[in-house]
Amino acid sequence: KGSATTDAPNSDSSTKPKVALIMKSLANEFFSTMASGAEMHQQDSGEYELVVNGIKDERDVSRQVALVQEMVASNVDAIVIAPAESQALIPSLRRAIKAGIIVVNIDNKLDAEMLSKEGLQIPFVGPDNRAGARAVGDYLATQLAKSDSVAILEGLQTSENGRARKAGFEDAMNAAGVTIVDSQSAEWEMSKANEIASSMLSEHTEIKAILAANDSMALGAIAAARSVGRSDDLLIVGFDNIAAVQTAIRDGKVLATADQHGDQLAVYGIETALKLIEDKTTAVVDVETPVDLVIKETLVAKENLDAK
Amino acid sequence: MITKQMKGTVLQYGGLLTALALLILVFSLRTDSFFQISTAKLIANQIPELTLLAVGMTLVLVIGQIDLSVGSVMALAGAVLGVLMAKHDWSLGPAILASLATAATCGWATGAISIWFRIPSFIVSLGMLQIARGATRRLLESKTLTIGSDVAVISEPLAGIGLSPAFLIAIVAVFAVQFLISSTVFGRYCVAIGTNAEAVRMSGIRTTPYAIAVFVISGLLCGLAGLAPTSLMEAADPGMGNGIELSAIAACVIGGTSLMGGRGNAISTFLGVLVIAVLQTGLSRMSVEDANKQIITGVVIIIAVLIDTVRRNWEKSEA
Amino acid sequence: MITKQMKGTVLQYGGLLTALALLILVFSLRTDSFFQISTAKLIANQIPELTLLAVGMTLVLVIGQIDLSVGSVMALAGAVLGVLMAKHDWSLGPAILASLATAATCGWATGAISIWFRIPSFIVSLGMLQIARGATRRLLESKTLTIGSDVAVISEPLAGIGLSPAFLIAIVAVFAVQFLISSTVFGRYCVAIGTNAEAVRMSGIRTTPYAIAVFVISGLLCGLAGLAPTSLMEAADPGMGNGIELSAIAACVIGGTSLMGGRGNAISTFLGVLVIAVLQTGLSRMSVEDANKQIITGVVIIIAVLIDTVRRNWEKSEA
Amino acid sequence: MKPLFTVTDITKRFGSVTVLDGVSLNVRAGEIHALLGANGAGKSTLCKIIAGLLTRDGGAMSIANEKSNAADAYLPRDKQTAERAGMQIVQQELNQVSTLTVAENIFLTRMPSVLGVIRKRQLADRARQILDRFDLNDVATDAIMGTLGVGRQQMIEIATALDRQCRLLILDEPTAALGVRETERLFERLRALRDQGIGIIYISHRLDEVAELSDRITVLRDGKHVCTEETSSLTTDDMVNLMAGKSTGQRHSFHSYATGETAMHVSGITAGVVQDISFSVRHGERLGIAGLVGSGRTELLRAVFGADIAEQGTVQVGDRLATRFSHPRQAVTAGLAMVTEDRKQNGLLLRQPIRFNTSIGSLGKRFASLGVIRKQRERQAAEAMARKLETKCNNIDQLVATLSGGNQQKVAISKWLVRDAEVFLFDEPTRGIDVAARRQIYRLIESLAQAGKAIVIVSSDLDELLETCDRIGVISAGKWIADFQRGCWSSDQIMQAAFAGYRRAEAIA
Ligand SMILES: Nc1ncnc2c1ncn2[C@@H]1O[C@H](COP(=O)(O)OP(=O)(O)OP(=O)(O)O)[C@@H](O)[C@H]1O
Ligand SMILES: Nc1ncnc2c1ncn2[C@@H]1O[C@H](COP(=O)(O)OP(=O)(O)OP(=O)(O)O)[C@@H](O)[C@H]1O
Ligand SMILES: O[C@@H]1[C@H](O)[C@H](O)CO[C@H]1O
Ligand SMILES: [Mg+2]
Ligand SMILES: [Mg+2]
Repeated sequence: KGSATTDAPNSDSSTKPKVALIMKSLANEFFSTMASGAEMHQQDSGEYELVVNGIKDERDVSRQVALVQEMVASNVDAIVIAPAESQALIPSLRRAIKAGIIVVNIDNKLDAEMLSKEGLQIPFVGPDNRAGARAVGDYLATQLAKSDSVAILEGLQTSENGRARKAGFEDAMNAAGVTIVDSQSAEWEMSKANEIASSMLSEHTEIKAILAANDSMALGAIAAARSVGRSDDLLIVGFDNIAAVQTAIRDGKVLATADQHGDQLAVYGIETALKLIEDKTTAVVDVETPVDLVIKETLVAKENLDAK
Repeated sequence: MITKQMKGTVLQYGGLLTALALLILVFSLRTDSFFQISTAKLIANQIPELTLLAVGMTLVLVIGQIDLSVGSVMALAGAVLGVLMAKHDWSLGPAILASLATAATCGWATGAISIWFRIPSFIVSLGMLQIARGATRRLLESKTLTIGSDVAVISEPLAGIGLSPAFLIAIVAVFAVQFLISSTVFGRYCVAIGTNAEAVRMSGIRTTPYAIAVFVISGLLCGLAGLAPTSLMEAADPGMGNGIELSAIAACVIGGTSLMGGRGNAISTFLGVLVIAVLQTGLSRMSVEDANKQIITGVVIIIAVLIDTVRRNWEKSEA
Repeated sequence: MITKQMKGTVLQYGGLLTALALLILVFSLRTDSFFQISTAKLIANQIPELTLLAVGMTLVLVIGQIDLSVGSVMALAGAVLGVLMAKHDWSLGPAILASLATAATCGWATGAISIWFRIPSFIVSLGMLQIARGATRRLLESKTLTIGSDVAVISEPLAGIGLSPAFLIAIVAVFAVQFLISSTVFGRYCVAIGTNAEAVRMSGIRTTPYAIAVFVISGLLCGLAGLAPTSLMEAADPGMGNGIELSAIAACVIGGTSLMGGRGNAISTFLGVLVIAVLQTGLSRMSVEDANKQIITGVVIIIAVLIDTVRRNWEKSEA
Repeated sequence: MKPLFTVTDITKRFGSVTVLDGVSLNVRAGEIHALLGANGAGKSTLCKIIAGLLTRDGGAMSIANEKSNAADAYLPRDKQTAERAGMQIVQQELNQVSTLTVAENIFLTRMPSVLGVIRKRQLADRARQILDRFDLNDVATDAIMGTLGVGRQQMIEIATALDRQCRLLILDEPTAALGVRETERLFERLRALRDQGIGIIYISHRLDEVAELSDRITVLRDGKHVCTEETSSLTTDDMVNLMAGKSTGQRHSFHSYATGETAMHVSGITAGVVQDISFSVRHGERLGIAGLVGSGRTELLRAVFGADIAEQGTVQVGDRLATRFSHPRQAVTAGLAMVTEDRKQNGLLLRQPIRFNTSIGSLGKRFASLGVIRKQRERQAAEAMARKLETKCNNIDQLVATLSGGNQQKVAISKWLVRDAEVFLFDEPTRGIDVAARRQIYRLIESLAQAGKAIVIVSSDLDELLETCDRIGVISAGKWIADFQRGCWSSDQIMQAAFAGYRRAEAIA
């Protein structure tokens, strides 16, 4: 198993371009999906070699910086990275580019202002998190009345997409005239989310819905709802469309989530990188990948489609 | 006689109880919803895993060792439960047995390697932390695995008392381990080994089997601990229990267990767990800003132990 | 005489060096790019922070204490540096001094509280871990703060040798602390305090100032450690060094430092850091699935210490 | 003659227990002043107060002013201020740092250094001088303290203290772990110091020593001052009676209980310095083993007991198979018991109560059903044992660490009395035990012998062996040199034998 092409005694291994995929938080299902998507793609195409790396904990930014350096030292042709932090990775990426390596940014967008200040052009391949969250929030709003109360479970406060999703949720709730009575970070984690959501629901009994910035936390919120006896009427939305939440949506425990096509995200990034390797003159442009609202109906429709 | 014993108990647990009471008081004043039965029940249903881990850790610390792998072993137990039930259609009972066996085996391995080869258990259990976490992720393919409501019964509050079986198991474990430590030959040997293993050996007692058994018990308790969140989430989570080992050790130390071995009390550890849990719940009720939550947590933990230390010294000068 | 000393050195560090050599061998065979000078330079520029923290931790462990706050104190130092430079336009020199002072103060506070009030340093430093992390996040408003290339010089490899000032500082710290432990009155007192604080007190030496000084030194080293990643990223990161305390302690224990106090060697600790760093670097070069990487990491750490233990026992039976 | 140092009405309490109750004492310059008292009488406590290691609860102390006739009030804040005033103490319990070298231990408080950096050469040289002055030629200055035997460590500790400038020197049972040769050497030094005008407080339970060495004697009983007399005016029997407050009766006349049946046969044990030692001990027999410090007696017992695995040799207990024990457990199962020499290191659980220590060896056997401890029985047995050995304690829940040295030793012995065995190995059984208690222990050993137990006693106190044993074996430099039956021995012969191995070694070298 795995993508161990580097181990293969394959003679033409030196001619194939070598791509490094660097992700954050491998503990998160989102990224393992992303990794297996990329590995599948590599096996199908066979045109390039792939090294997959990630950090154990999203907070460990310097470990990710170290990974970039390691990839530079092992002479990869391209780095496709989901940065754990939108600014702190830039200096090391700058060094990678100076060493002639193609860099593509996925998932979490690098700080545009800083990039332009540094005179760097790094293509971003990824979704608009704020828009995605807004779509989820808007759908939730259709089930709420004006002046209803909701709470947000934020992602890690240091992550850019976490902040973007919170902003997207807020946009939607404000537009619908719904009050956000509480908003705390559960650091993307399930059990932390359970703990915090339980407290929120006890302190603010009027809460009608919980908006979680990712699906792990949405699962935590389900458990919290059960603990305080609100399984039946609490609305929960998430983000990521992981398998467990798909089940939960079918069971009616979660109302909606956003699919940012994690399995394809890295693939888009790799394709962009391969294009740039082949032809260095290709224009560097951002690629916005789709974010789709997922609700019960979407899943049922997809099932029917798959069945055919 | 009874009153003397009661006085002893109050004295023994007085510092921690005071700290706990202060915390509850502050949170009750600062929030609307804290001082309610429902809060107590909520906390009761959130702490089984930490309680079970910390109680096992108490035993491990008593013999002068440490086990950093508890969080990942607990996750591994949850993963085994999940995979067997969700993918192989096992029923709850056998699946639980298998996951407990897995966890106990991990504990045994940690103990055996570190005791037989005299490698510090800090390192062996740190290795086991990685191994068990890696194994968990392989089993679950790094994904959250939904099990379904078959598993919910463990954490479903029982009608009438409003407490979950998981909580009751944890409480039983607290008292069982306390009984073990204070009243059985096994426990006495553990205390003795933690105090001066060489003296125990020279008394004609083999220390190795006892030390390894302690790790097995701790492993078993990790297994039990893994059931609670798995049941609560109705899913096996590859990231479960990440970093919880520090909280477990903290609960023990807050409860007065010595990291140097030879001293430990499961009931005090439980009070330590309560201090941590009340603090966390209270702070999220107040929806304090995250950074401030952290600062307050740090300060309160130090103060709680300070109160207990002052109490101890005061008691000593009394005696 | 010299050969005897050399033989002693080989024996003393033999186990770890063997483990290290084995690791390098395996990685060189399994990847194309590992066995190169560039890899060594890369590792050299990645390890300053862990080295500095682990070396400070060695001293703390030698006196029989522990400091879990090193990762957050290091982050706090980085944050102070960042805020002063980016928001208040301080220049590098004074900003460094301020951040070192902050870190040393944290170390002092941890030491003073735990020594004065006789609270286990495990708890006090766990509290400090939270406090310093919270303070860091407040300072940085939970966001990464870009400082700019003014700060890059610390981690920019020097022309000619290809090693960064940060690495050189770390190496100096290793030898300085080793010298401190083995050849100064201060260091011998630390060893003595860690072995038998009572005997030291009985011989009329006040242990408190030494113990607190050790925490201050460790704090200072955390401050230095914070400079390296801050400079590398040209930014202060609120999450910096999260969980690194376990790696730092692991490096010490791999290097044979006892958690019970009284024994520690900064050079061995450095070898421990190298084992960890080589393992990480090597594994990231290989396309092994991440879950497997974790399992391998766990197994290798245990084996490395096992080799060292075997070597030690062998040496003992030789003697 | 005006006193050098005066203690007036000193009182000390631990919690509610008063351990010193208005004790007064004075020491003259150039005097060896012996302090006598039963275990727990408060001797060590008094000395610790003088040395600044404990604070007193009441009373006053003063020391003669070197220039004038007046005496200055003396109120040490801590050890350092006490030292500055000229106090030096060798404590009863070893206070060494086991991980430091011998030289570092000797110079712990005054390491030769420049700007904090130790001058290692100078350190080694000076340590060498001090060691040589005490005939410790074979101890390397860079040896790690923890690897030396207790006797050596004690010698080093004494050498350290004697090397320092002082006006009042306190020695708390310095000879407990010393052999004859070392004791002689120490006495020479002490007399020399006395002649220089230094005042010396000397504590010992070996009354012959006290009679030989001291000028005056102060007796304490239960924390109270009993009397201070010229040594010449007291016999050792008087001393015992004063300490105990009652007549403890005469020395027992010796009666042998040895049978013809071999209880244990040790054959060809080689372990460390011990080379090919064989001996037997019969039921009811008390076999003493004499030898100089470091001759390998402790190593022999440890190898027999399986505490160290012998390189060669076997042990046969009763009619069991001859085996080489690889764990004390096997030895204990076979019917052996061993009271270890270093009670702090491997005899006691210091941080635990007396009760735990008494029962630890026999929990499963006597005090448990289904693995649950029957605390009532345990308590009764521990109390009975404390009463039997007259262990001075507040109650059996007192931590052993807070007992006086001699009483700790009683607890260490009681563990095995509760457990029972066929063969008892005693390594320095009465180290630090007072005369009365020592008599009790002799009686106890006698009753064990009477009950048919075989007994091996290692002791550096030759008189003790002469008084209690049927037979005495002598070890020198790891070899079994000779074997003397009661009646066929003289202490001179035994001493000759003890030196024999070293002479030959010297001759060869
Ligand atoms: N820290 C303490 N806490 C409680 N009791 C103590 C403590 N230290 C000493 N004691 C008690 O004080 C009494 C006197 O002890 P001390 O050590 O002075 O006796 P001693 O005369 O030196 O006896 P020995 O001959 O056995 O050495 C003993 O009963 C002892 O148990
Ligand atoms: N752990 C050890 N490591 C190295 N040498 C040791 C160790 N223990 C004892 N020795 C040495 O072995 C020799 C025999 O010591 P042993 O303790 O058996 O002698 P002993 O006759 O009982 O004298 P003592 O009164 O010192 O106990 C001594 O030279 C001692 O220094
Ligand atoms: O986009 C990803 C996922 O939503 C994940 O749940 C957390 O990290 C984010 O970066
Ligand atoms: Mg005494
Ligand atoms: Mg001996």
